[in-house]
Amino acid sequence: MPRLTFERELASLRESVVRMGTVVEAQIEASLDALRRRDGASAEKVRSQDQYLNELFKQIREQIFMVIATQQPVARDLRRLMGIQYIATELERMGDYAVRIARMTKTLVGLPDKPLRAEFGLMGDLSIGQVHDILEALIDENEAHAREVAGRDNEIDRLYHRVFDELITEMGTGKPDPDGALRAVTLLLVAHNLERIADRVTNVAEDIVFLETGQVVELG
Amino acid sequence: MPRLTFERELASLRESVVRMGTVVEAQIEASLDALRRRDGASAEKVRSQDQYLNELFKQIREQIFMVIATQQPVARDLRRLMGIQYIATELERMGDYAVRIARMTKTLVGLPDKPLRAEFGLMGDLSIGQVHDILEALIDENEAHAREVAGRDNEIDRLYHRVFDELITEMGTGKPDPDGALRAVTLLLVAHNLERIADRVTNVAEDIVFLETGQVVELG
Amino acid sequence: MAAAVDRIRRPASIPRPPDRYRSLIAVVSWAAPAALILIVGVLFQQAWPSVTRFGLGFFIGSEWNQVTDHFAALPFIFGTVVTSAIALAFALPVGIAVAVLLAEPGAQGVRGALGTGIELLAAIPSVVYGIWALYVLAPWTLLHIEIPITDHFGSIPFLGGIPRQTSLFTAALVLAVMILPTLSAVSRDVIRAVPRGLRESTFALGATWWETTWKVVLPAARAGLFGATVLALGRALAETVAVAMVIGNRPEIPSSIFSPGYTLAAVIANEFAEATGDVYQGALVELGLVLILVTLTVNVLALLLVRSASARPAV
Amino acid sequence: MRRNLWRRFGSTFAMGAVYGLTGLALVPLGLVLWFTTAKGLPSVAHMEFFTNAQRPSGIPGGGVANAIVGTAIVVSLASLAAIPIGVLSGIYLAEYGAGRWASWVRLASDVLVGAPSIALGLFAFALVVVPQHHYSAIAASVALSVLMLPVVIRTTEGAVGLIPNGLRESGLALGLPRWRVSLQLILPAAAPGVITGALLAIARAAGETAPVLFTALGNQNLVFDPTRAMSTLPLVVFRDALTPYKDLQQEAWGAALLLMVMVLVINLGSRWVLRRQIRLARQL
Amino acid sequence: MPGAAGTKLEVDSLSFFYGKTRALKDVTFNIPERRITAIIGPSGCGKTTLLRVFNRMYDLVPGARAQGTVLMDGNDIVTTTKLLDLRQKVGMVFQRPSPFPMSIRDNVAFGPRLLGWNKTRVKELVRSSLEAAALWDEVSDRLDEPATSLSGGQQQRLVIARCLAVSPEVILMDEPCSALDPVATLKIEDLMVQLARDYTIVIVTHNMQQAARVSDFTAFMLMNPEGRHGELIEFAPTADLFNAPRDPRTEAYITGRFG
Amino acid sequence: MPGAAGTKLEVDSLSFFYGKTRALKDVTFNIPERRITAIIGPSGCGKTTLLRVFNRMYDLVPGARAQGTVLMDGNDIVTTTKLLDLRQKVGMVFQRPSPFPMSIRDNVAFGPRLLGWNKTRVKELVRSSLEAAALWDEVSDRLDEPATSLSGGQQQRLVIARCLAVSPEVILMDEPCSALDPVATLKIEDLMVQLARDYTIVIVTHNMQQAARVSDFTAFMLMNPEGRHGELIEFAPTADLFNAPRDPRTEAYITGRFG
Ligand SMILES: Nc1ncnc2c1ncn2[C@@H]1O[C@H](COP(=O)(O)OP(=O)(O)OP(=O)(O)O)[C@@H](O)[C@H]1O
Ligand SMILES: Nc1ncnc2c1ncn2[C@@H]1O[C@H](COP(=O)(O)OP(=O)(O)OP(=O)(O)O)[C@@H](O)[C@H]1O
Ligand SMILES: [Mg+2]
Ligand SMILES: [Mg+2]
Ligand SMILES: O=P([O-])([O-])[O-]
Repeated sequence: MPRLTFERELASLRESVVRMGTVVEAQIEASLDALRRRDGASAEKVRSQDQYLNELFKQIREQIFMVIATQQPVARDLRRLMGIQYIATELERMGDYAVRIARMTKTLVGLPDKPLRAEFGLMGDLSIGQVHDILEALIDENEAHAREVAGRDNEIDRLYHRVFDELITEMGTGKPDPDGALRAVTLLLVAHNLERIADRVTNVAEDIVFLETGQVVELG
Repeated sequence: MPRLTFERELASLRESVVRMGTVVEAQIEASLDALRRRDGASAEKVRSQDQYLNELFKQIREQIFMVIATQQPVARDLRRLMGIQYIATELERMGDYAVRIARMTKTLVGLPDKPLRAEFGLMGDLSIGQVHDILEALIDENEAHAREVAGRDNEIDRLYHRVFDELITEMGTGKPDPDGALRAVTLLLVAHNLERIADRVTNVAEDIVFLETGQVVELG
Repeated sequence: MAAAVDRIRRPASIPRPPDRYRSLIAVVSWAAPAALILIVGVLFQQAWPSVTRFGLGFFIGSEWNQVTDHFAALPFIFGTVVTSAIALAFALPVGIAVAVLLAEPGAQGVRGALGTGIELLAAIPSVVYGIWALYVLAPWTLLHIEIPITDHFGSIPFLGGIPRQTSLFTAALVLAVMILPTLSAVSRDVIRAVPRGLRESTFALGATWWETTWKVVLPAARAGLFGATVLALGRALAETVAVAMVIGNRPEIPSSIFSPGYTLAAVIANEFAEATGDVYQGALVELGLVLILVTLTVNVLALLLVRSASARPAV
Repeated sequence: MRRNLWRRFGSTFAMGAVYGLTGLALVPLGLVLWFTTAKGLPSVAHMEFFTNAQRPSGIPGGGVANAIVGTAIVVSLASLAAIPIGVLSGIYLAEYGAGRWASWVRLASDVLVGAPSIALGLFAFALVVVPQHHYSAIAASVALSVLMLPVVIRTTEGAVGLIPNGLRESGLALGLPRWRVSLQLILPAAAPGVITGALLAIARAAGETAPVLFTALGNQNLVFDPTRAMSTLPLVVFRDALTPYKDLQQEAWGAALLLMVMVLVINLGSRWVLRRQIRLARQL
Repeated sequence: MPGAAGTKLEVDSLSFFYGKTRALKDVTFNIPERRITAIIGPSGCGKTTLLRVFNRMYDLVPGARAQGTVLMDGNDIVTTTKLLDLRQKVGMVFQRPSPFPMSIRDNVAFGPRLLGWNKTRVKELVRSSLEAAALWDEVSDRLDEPATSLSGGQQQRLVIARCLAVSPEVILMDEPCSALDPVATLKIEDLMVQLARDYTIVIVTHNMQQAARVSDFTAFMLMNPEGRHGELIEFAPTADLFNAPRDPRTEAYITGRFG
Repeated sequence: MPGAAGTKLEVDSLSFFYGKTRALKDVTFNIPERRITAIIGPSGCGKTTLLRVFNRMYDLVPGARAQGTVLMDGNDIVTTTKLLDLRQKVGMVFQRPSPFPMSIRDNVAFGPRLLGWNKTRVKELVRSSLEAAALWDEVSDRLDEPATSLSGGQQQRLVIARCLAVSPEVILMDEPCSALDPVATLKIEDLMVQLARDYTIVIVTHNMQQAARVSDFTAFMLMNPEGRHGELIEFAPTADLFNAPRDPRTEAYITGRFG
């Protein structure tokens, strides 16, 4: 059983980063759910939950720092550590998107109700699915799976552009209606953030490839 | 002259990260300039320049990785390395914002010309100034200066909210005009990205504090 | 391909420039073995008349008669062996005790002086021991040891008879003193060679000083201590003048250790200069030959023991 | 706890016994030093003791000048042969001492150290005295040089061996030839140890009786010619001590004191030199 | 992991003298129970000296003397006269593995036998100690072979087993890995981490990174350039000491920027 | 920094035997000029043996013999009979500093003097070598003190200066820091980095991290468990070897996961 301490620390770090991933997934889900249900309280909860995510991120950073300082890892060991740090950075950023979606939701709650476009549901499901699957790839250390997940980026991109065009058109042709404009812009930002989440997933996939093989790839 | 190799590597890393900072600053400036001058080619140049920034970022990451693997730094040395990595991550993100502003600019170039709001100039100057000053704080290893720069965040926030409200109002009250809507949304996104740049500066300031003192602070 | 063929053809031994310096000093170093062989050879040659004349009977008979030219070695062998054995019996416990003390780490101050003193014992020429033993030790021994013992334990074999100043016992005592430095110095080195960690870790387990010494240190040094003993025995067998001065010089097998006797070396020292005739001289040289062969054997044995003790893997 | 008490008591007791035995070992040293000094001083107090040759019993004014000179000549001659050969052999053992031949040399010199000195006398007698038909200082020197040889060899080997191998390899790694490294680098570094060895060998040779008994034989007169019979200090002690004459016995005590003092001075001196060598070697 | 733990050894104003030269001055800190405490510092700063106070090994050095107090469970180590008890409670492992010249079994049984424990108990102890030292699997079928037939790393673990056999509470280790190769070193380090569940471990090491790897707390010592005596510069949880040391001298030492 | 560099030593199918036992088998790699090449590997894998082929130091071991070629500037080291020239060109620094028992000045001047160089040149050399070895500032005012009065690290630098004085092209170092404390070690490491501007340096080290710190290229060796001979497992730029080694055995070794 070589390097007990290092393995212990690494295991705890992996656990933390997976926890981070799970929380991020839950946050995205919760924010979209709040959006669908127009539930300001839930949205607020997403915002406060983000603190926990930030905490976790800082902890991971610090723990990695400590492990490097005390365990002098090299090669694969170091890759695994740094890979975890890269991934944690991306997850933290994804968490920010969830918060922003939640913030948009709160803006929308203050506006008159209108049915949500179908694309949002689709985009939400797609991005949550991507986050979920990339976490699995991370847990299984499955490089091929990670590459596959990153490849699903296009579909979300397509949906985003459709939503964007439609919303702009809607705004441009509609009657003067400040609420409508705000609503459209807000929804546009929600879509924008969902698309960004997918971008981050691609980065995580790149990090997983690095962590497992040491290769620096471009999956974007 | 202790640890020649380490000092040499560290110096080269600092140089790289400062170069990154300078490029980011130039990118933001160039993108805003393109926006002001409605210059699609310049905007395109910002996009292509970003590749260089990404390269630089990857190089820094790799070099840090190598230095950790071969020099087993601890304490201050390790903080300086990791601090540089954290900062490089933020700079890379700032670079992304510049690219997005450039992309918006290209959208705007395709739309009828209209005078730009004064706030954009102000926000641009402010954020470029912040980026510039935080780089100086980094070069001088001046923690106090970094804290001061982070404090300037509010002004930009204020401007952003003003721009946001005004644009929404304009859209809501205007006549049906798809171009106008697209233009307003695009400008809104530009403002959004400028505000985000300032957020990143705050993070860099936090990283500088960490790098110099080892304290993890919250300047947001 | 060409390189591979080339490599196979290359001679197995690599050319090295000649080392003339080495050859020169190698030749010089033959001196010691040559001397040894020469000694044995020359003695053999000198002893030849006696060897051919008496054959193996030389070692069984006990007659030593210049008049009849009849010579046999048993009394001398007896005297040599008995004095050496008694000397060893006296010296052994003292020698080991000294060695244990000297080997204690941090042998500064008093212990350092003790060590120097013991080593000086070895430096004093044997003839000085001889004169001291003859005029100081022998009279005292007679009065305070030999007479009381014969008075009380006279009935025990080898302890009876009429005690004399010059006797096997006195010779053995001098020998004991003379071999003590060898014994303690070699033993000390052997004990010192016991790794410090062994001692310290025994203490660290909560063992007392004696437990450490007796159960770990001395057993660890066992082979070397045995070697030291044998080496000391070799010295005792070979000692000449000090013994010649106090043993009484009587060529017979005595019935008591308090009676005079003779040793191989002593008889040569005393009689060789006056020995006339090939056979008489030859017999004396043959005694020398016996002596040298015995001491050589003992020494080689001892060396092997001491050497293997110090060459043992560091424990 | 009671058990520990017993263990401690036993240990203290054993320690006491060990000290006691060691004290006992020093008794003979004290006695020899004391008696030799006490009995020898009266002789040494006269200047003639050092300037005159021996005289027969009953004639006053006898000294041991002849024996002092004889000892000096015999030992010098022996050193002349034994020290160079011994030093070179010692260097050989230390520097090339891995092979089988070297181990024979080593064994031979170890065995020679233990060879009975009387046998060396016999050897020199047969080798020198018999062909020449007369006793001589040279014959004694031959015996003594054989006696000194192993001492010089082994101390030289020890001293050179103390010099860390790194020194030798460093010299060679500079591109210096082997003989230069050996004679100009290693030997100077080992000099104190080598000198110690030579001194000890001299002291030992000077104190030996048996090898000179029927080689130098003894001579009452002061002679300087090494081809003639000579006396040495140990011979004086041996011969005079066994005479029944008080004045000769007194002379023997005096010679014994002289011999002892000389040997002890050399020994203590060489110990000092050796200590320096060890300290030096440790720094290397 | 560092954290709340009782104090096993309370070192208070400890000074140490070799004859007239002072080796330690005013060392004060607390060694926590069931944790690994590492003592690091440049050569000659008194690490070994400090360690040897804890089991009074310095008694073997003539003229050595300690001043101040070191309390173990409330009893002063510096002044106690119950050395045998103390050394039984405070085991020690040295730089070079030092198996006794006897069989593997006898090595481990040596201590318990001296203490007069009965045979069945000794037999059990041999097994349990070897198991605790992570050596049982490797030697169980050759307990009667001489201990010297083991490899360096195994010997060091044997020595640890031997020391466990007399049920110590504290184990002192003076550069226990410096004579071992990296593989054996890692095994010993892992063993230390395991042993720290039941024992208080104090380890002196030249190798900072080893201290960083295994210890929960680290004491950094330095030779005072004026007084020429060793001092304690900083004592802190290992992670803190290696991430952000409080004293600039500690920082200089651990980043290799001395002199 | 690694990068384009000429080859100084071309090792081709080198095998090595101590009598009948094989210590190295088929070692093939090129040592670049004016770079630091480190040889790492577990104890007994033949690092020292390999190093000693380069200046034929193995000639001192009876029965030792090499097979294959080692070309230095086109000349085969293995078969040359010009040993003195070779050793002058290929300097060596050993594990324990070995100052000659003479003054600091004489230590450095020893080689040049015996090689018969003239006085003024020797005098200049003493200074320039000591400067190159980063020792001049520390000893310039006490050149006539005995070399043994220097500290361990200074002694090691003196030895390096001594070796520079005979103008070598290659400097071999066999665990040059293993007898030194961390501070002295760092100084020597820095010195190596500086020397690599002018000299080809080959260093054997037990300490992987040292190899990682100072070297440009690293050779990893291992004992073949069947043949019981040393083999070269991987030779690569140091950064590559420590970031992403190609051979799993290298990875296992550098991450300490052996056995
Ligand atoms: N037996 C002794 N007699 C006199 N002084 C000693 C003795 N042992 C150690 N010293 C001195 O005490 C000081 C501290 O020594 P100590 O062995 O404790 O240092 P250390 O930190 O363990 O060094 P290292 O890392 O080299 O083992 C040193 O200056 C040393 O010279
Ligand atoms: N003089 C010798 N005679 C016989 N075998 C030897 C000799 N020197 C070394 N060997 C053997 O050759 C092999 C390689 O030894 P070498 O000293 O080169 O290893 P190393 O890698 O330098 O080890 P270390 O890290 O312990 O110094 C080992 O198995 C060793 O036992
Ligand atoms: Mg120590
Ligand atoms: Mg080696
Ligand atoms: O040492 P001896 O002269 O008695 O042989």
